Amino acid sequence: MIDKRCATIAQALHDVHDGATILISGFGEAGNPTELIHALIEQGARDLTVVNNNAGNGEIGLALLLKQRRVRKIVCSFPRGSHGHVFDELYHARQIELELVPQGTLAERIRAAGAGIPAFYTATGAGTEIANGKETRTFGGREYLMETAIHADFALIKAERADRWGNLVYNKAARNFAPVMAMAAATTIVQARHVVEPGELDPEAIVTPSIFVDRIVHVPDPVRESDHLAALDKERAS
Amino acid sequence: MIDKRCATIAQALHDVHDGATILISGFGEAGNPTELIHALIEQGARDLTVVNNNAGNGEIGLALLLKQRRVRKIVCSFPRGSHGHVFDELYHARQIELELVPQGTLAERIRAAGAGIPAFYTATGAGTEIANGKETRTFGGREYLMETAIHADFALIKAERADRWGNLVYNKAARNFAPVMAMAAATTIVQARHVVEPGELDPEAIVTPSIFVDRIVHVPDPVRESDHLAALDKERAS
Amino acid sequence: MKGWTRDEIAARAALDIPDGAYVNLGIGQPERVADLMPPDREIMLHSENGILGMGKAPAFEDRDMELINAGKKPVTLVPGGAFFHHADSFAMIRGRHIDVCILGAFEVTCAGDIANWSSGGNAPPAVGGAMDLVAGAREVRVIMSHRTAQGRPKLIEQLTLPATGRAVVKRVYTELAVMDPAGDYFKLVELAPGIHLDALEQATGAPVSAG
Amino acid sequence: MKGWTRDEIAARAALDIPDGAYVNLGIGQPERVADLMPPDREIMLHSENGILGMGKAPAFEDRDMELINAGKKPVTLVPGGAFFHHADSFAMIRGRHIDVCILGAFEVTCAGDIANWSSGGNAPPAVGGAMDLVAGAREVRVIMSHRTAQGRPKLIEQLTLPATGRAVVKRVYTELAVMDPAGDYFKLVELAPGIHLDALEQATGAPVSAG
Repeated sequence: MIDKRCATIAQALHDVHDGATILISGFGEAGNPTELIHALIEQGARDLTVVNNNAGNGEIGLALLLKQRRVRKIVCSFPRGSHGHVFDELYHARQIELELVPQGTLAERIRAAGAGIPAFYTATGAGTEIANGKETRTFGGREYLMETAIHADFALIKAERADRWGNLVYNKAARNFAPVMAMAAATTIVQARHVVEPGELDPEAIVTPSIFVDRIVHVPDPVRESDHLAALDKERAS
Repeated sequence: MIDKRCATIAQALHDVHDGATILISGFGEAGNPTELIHALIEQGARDLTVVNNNAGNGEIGLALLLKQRRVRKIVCSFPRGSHGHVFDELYHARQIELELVPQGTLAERIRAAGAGIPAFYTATGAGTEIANGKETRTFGGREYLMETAIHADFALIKAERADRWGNLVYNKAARNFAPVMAMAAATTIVQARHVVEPGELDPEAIVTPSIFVDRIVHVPDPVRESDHLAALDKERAS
Repeated sequence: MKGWTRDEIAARAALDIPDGAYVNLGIGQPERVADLMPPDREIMLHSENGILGMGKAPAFEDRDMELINAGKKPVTLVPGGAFFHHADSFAMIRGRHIDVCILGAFEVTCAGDIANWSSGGNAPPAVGGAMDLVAGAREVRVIMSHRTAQGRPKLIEQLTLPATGRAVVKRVYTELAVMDPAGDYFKLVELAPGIHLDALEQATGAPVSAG
Repeated sequence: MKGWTRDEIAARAALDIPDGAYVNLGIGQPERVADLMPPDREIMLHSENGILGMGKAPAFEDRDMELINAGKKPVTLVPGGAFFHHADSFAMIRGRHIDVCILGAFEVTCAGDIANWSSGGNAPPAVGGAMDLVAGAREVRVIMSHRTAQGRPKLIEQLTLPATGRAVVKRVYTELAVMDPAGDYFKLVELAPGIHLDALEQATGAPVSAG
């Protein structure tokens, strides 16, 4: 019988190796797999390359992973935020490498990896600094950049519901990067608020089919980043 | 108020011009917009380029459009079938042009058009006749072909449910090419079994968001191609 | 020199959005456009992070941090809205399905070049979806102040800041005027009340043509 | 020369499919593999036209022509199955998510080249998803008869028919043997009962190595 559920969160992350490339879902605080990231901190892997839209907020989740100096390089579109001091300090101290990728190009490069497309062309970034060092090509009189797939060793994503096969649905805008990240990693690890039996998810409404998922951890009541940030603000104000 | 519903099927197709490129959804008989195709036959446009996975069955829908000599060229992956005599005859008489595209490449070329990707690379077809005349390029030691987007003037697709904004859901394997075709055409025309009010479709389960849809026709009880084929077989046997 | 207020600029930009349009509004001042739409028009708001049909901000007690917009603020969903993933969301942008995108900008040139992602300081660079939007939306428009706080023109001939995109901006709304980048000059579409052409020319770092 | 029956070949191929695998089975003889899986294994069947979790054929009165497989025959969906569109379906294939694909073939070479889409006649060419599958599945295996009806070998050194893909086939199951393309020869994995190596060599159009 197929059962992708892991008994413990530690077990789900046991084989993350130093130097791994890890896709982490989330946009703002929606969809961040905070508990998986905290388990990754426990697990100990270092020298990581992390792909996420942002670069962490406050001192939780991705920001905490950064603070622990476990990330060599971050690939993201928007490494700024009202609570982005951890990344900021590392960046200014040149203690982290940044690859800045336009948001849509980031999503599409991840999808490309998942879909077996080694490279594609996009007009995004043509004529800008983003084009530096990239091949350009003209189609129909317009200039496009060649962008390549972003493959990863692991994806850490957050879902609303999962069944034991690994079919997933999400909650509202917490879907964001998770479906394409699930496609693009050799091993996709999911934290889900609810774990249900196969057949309970409507087959017409499954967003991530089970083929893209390797391991599932049940995290019924994930931390709310906004609570953490509010507490942080309060602490600083006092 | 936005209302993409058309009062008549003829109105939905009034501006299809001679020489148009038309995407037509469907795989086997699942998802064929047969009533839209019959309305296109009535409408009269000719010299068409049609993109569909197959090349029509029996003498209904796409096969009937072909039989009426309205299609100059067909782009498809599998122009054969147990009831494919109409295409066969035209093909052998050199009265129709065929562009054969592997099925996954066909789907991806259509998606690329919808996603603003002018070209991408795929290993599908490398080292085969499909590669003839195509640019090849090596990534990571493997040979890939460059494939280009298939843009279209119109898409004719079949959905299960639509709301007046044009959000769509499909029925089972009748989904097939429709979502990517809806993305890739300048004008997307939908025949839907059910038309509902905005808000009736679950926003988490909408497959084609309304942005990709231009016109909706309510066809509550579409013809079943299998009934037509069974009748055709009976007629021939007698 | 007064000209339009910020809300008047947003309302003027709203006037140009056709009924039924799919619209992406940048963070900040462009967001006001949604609140100032003429009442006879129904538009559908897109947010990069996978929402079509964004509604107004919820009451504080109703906010859901898994229903936020591209600016990471809580929003709501209108009936007929839909959720989708990031690649699909940017397929809408890159694939030219967004009818109108209204952004803020640091600089816009008469050739339609725009700079709005990097102010050239030493903060970490952050581009977000700006480059995708300017490259992909069918019609890119900008709401901005005509000059910097120091009085330097922001509508100019050549960008001084890093470009977000080239030859993409079709219309600019400022407190002084509505103008269209037209190659080597800005074409005047409308002057704000009380603003004279020579004052506009003075405030603009590129030729302006009223004809 | 007898060797394995068609069902025995399918059962032998089924033996090589690990528990929990995502599997695509070609139309015809490969479809039998699903019915002959060892009872202790749960596998998930993929169909190109947007189905994961295909179940057995329904009773005639229960058939739904909007729930058909890639061969256009009515099927069912198992609990835990899902529907998706064609681009997502081929992302699964092209992106190396399908663990095992078992196809039929006209010819396979010892280099792993396969011809299964065009018999070279004057029928219209039709490729379907065959080229995507051989290029994308993690493991491409073939079930085929060892020789043509005329007795010519179908396991050969060089394709005589148009290629579907090059250097992609990892294993071939015939009525005589299980063999792995190994470059300039076929590596014998298992002989069917009652078949001798020299008979196999005789029936094969390329070198066979038992070592």
